[in-house]
Amino acid sequence: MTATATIEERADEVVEEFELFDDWMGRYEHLIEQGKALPALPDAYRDEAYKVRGCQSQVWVAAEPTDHGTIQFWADSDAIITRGIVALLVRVLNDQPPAAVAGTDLAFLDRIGMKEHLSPTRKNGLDAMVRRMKLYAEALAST
Amino acid sequence: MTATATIEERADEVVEEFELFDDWMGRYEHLIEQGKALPALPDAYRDEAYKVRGCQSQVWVAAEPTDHGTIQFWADSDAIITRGIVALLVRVLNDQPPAAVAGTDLAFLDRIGMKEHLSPTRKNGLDAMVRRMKLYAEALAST
Amino acid sequence: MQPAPSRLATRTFDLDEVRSEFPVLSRRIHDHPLVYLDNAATTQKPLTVLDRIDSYYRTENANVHRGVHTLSQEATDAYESVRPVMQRFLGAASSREIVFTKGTTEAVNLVAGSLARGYFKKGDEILLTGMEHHSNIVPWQLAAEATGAVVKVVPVNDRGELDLGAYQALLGPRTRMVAVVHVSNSLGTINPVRQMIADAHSMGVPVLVDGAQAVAHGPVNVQDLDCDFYCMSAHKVFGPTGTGVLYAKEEWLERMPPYQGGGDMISAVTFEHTTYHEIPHKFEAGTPNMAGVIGMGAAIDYLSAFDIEEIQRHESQLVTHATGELEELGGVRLVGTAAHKTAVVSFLPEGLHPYDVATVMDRFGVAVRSGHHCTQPLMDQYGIPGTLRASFALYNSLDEVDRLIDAVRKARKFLS
Amino acid sequence: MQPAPSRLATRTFDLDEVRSEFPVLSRRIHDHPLVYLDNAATTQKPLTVLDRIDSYYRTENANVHRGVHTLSQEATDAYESVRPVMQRFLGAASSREIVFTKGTTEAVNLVAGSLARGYFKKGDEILLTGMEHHSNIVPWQLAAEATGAVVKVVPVNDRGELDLGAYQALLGPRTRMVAVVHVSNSLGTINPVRQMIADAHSMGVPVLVDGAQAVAHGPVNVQDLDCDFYCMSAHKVFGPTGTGVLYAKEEWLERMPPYQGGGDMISAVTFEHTTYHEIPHKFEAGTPNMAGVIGMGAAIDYLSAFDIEEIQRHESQLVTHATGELEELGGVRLVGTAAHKTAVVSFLPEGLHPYDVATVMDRFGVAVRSGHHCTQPLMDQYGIPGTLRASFALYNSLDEVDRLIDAVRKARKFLS
Ligand SMILES: Cc1ncc(COP(=O)(O)O)c(C=O)c1O
Ligand SMILES: Cc1ncc(COP(=O)(O)O)c(C=O)c1O
Repeated sequence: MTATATIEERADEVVEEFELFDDWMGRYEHLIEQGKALPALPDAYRDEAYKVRGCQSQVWVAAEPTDHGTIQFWADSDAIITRGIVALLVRVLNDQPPAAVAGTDLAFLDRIGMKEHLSPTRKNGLDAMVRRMKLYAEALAST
Repeated sequence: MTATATIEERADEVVEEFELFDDWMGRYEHLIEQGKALPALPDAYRDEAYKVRGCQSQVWVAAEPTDHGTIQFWADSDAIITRGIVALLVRVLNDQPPAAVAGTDLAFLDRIGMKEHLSPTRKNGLDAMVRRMKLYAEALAST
Repeated sequence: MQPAPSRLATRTFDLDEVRSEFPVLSRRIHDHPLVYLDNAATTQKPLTVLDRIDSYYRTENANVHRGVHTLSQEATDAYESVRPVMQRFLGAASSREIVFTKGTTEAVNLVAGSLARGYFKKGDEILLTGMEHHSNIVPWQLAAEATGAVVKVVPVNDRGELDLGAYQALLGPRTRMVAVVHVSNSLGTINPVRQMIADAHSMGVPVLVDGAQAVAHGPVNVQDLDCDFYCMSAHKVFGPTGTGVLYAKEEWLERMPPYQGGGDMISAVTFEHTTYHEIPHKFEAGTPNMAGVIGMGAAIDYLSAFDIEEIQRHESQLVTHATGELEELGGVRLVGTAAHKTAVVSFLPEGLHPYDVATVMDRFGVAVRSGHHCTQPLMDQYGIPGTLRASFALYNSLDEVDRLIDAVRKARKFLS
Repeated sequence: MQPAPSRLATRTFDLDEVRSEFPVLSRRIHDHPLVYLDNAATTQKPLTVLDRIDSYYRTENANVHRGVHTLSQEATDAYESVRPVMQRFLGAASSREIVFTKGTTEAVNLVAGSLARGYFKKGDEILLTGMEHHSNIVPWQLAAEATGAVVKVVPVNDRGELDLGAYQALLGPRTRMVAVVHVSNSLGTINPVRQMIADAHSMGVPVLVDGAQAVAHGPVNVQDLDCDFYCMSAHKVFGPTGTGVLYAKEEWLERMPPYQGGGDMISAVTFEHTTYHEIPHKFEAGTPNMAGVIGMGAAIDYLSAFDIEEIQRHESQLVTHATGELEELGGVRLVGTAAHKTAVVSFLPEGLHPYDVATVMDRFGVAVRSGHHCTQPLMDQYGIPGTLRASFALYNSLDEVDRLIDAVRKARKFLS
């Protein structure tokens, strides 16, 4: 993962990785691995204010502007599949310009067969997390 | 119509009359004729207190105890088919002992193909009228 | 700016073909083919709707919104996919503005009930019209009773049109809500709701439009109308029973307190404090009518395949023919002769009672509605016990109108 | 006096035959045959129900209660004939005590909403239990908010049983209502509602029983229980979505003000004064879910054909087998181990999250529910994010329980 790659480039990278697996087991294992590699959420963010409550699993998400004009995301989840998706989102959206984050469509999750986890009706907090990420980005983009 | 006949006898008489007709037109014509022959509702009873309000048609019904221990019914309706049924009911139930009125099932209307008019869901006031007739009868039977 | 068209015509209107798609139309009643002219009460359902309901239950049925398993996801997707369908059909700005309800009645109750929790104050005025359906009267009476608000009524003239001057005069500083029927179910009058909404808005007053009778007969665009609330029932637009839509502007839904409480409408519950889900789910408590909503989607797809103007032309032919023939008969009072009207013909042969006439017409297989059509105040005003109402839908034919007229003629002969 | 039995067994229970009557059971999910164990969320529908709905729309559909024409009469008869069916099914004294609603949630809201209009006063206490479904919590919170009443909660012990001593202690002079779930949806606990009702009545307090999870799994007799209100959903007892029943004692229905206003629930409307229809119609505003109610009747007929005790024996085999196998697996926490319980097994493999487990189990075709099951307060008490819940219905088999256990084993292996 190259820090300078665009969202699309990173998303393509993710898709290529997942294409190596030809069954759901491999894909989910890889997803869970991604979750394990997710940088730990700073303790200050493990707080109600950063929590998105879902029926099914909880998600925490926080954002910081970097000094080179991009956004640094922090996130976590209590369910490991959800954390895997969280990790993919962070991997793809981290350190990107706010406008790019605000405008992205995250279609790559569809291409790796994980789109359904993003559905609001899954109530795993992921869709609300994405909305928060975009809100942070919009706020930063407009300043 | 013999004053001393029982409810069942009078009902059978009605059924026999209607059996003379082999189409609905004849039966309905005869029904409407019955309505025309219904004794006029005394003016004192053409009043809100004696009215049963239906979506479809209105019915008035009143009762008086006779000096020989039976009930005299008065009734009317603004729709002529409803009035026909009203007339049949009065004809069968008039001048009968309260207990007999309270306990009758009016199945004869089924035998002449007019049962559906008595359905509460017809909202023509007839079902409520029958309930009132029985209430009057029960009140008199228990005294 | 003209909003994008909400319907896409892909089918040419062919009456015989359309009729063949509605199984009930081949029924016989008292040895006559059924002539179903009670469409304002409820419409019949095309095969596509029946098939959709059936296939939902056969292959997809599961509870929505909560499950991780495939069946629940599929059911949720099928259910939620109807929201954008209804959004497009009504021309709403967002699918978040589409609340699924039991029907029009519940939609009005939802708004009136929710606004009774804090919005209406003692002395506030709720403005209705003299041609409202009971479903757009009683909920407001209940809300008024609960809050001390009062109900005011815009008068209707003898042709069955609203008195717009009186309306404007009644709109005052105490007016807090206008509720008006888009198309009258007993008269067919199309009310000038666009103008009425503009008038109300100029006084800062929100408007609820009862669209129960409108949606099957002409294009509706809530953004264009600029109404705050719009209510409809699926069963009156070729869809299943037990479902409908409340459209409400997002700002209203955000602002209104929930109406019913239960599963699916909350985000977190403790015994001390409950936080509600986002709109529109905040207003959808409990397991929804999944099959109903999905069937409603199929009904809207069915209708939207036609050019609505073609349907309007067809229905207006039916109305014109029926009206002309009834006038021809003589001795028939037409009730509701507004300049703008839709697929309803309400009438009463002089000296006869609607109950008697409808009973005899049924013997000839002709199904019309008789009675006050849940608009009792209007019948009281006209001094009649009710009317006979023939109400048309896209599948009715000119032949059926002839059968209607014939049945009226025969009933009158029989009853006189 | 023992009330007459509400069900008549005419069919021997044959699992294969029963399974063949539920089309959805032959679905495949991710290349495995579906194992549907989410019956507490919603049940599947037998062919007789699907056929009844279909034939209603194909041959009888019309609006009920208002029409004189044959179709409307037939629809009304079909619709109203379900009232005595539900009366017998629930053991009510009269069909006037059967109100058709959207489902359990609406039934509870109807009671809470109506009683908020005059019955509850500031400081009154509404007694719930710690294992209520959100649908039996939030409506009471809304009523409390509107009236100044307060909600009190009967505690639940670690096995998932109510603390009856605490219940009796909580019943006090300010208690105005007890609302309790008959069978818990997240734990399967069968609550001692008969005793609780007797206790409440001895203090003059009415009781509402949420029977959503009870009716598919055992005989219910409201007269025998002597409850004041009983609520159920058709979709949880093999019937269609969007309909259910509120049973209420006649005296309560007479006394309660209407909940929603509209067509069909009024007897006379003027703008000054509206008089309501007789019970139960006073509580059924608007066009009802005709197809839904008629389908519910078919569902109850379907279920009533069996000896309910045979079904109970079958389901209890499933529960015993599942529980035993889960204990055998080791490292699985069973949530809800009440002495009296019905067809629900709630569990959580230690160290795993229910969302993850359910997601992987779905890959093996096994549909269980994960999450807090709309009983968040209970999960908070147990300090868990939720559980996995396998809930059974009469069509589930011991083989399917084996597939459940196998999927749990595989999911655990995969996730650890
Ligand atoms: C115990 C219990 N009560 C109430 C409900 C609410 O039922 P419905 O969603 O059908 O209104 C449910 C089911 O969701 C339940 O399990
Ligand atoms: C104008 C109008 N408003 C409201 C309603 C109520 O609709 P529903 O009974 O489907 O709730 C109807 C139909 O009955 C209607 O015609």
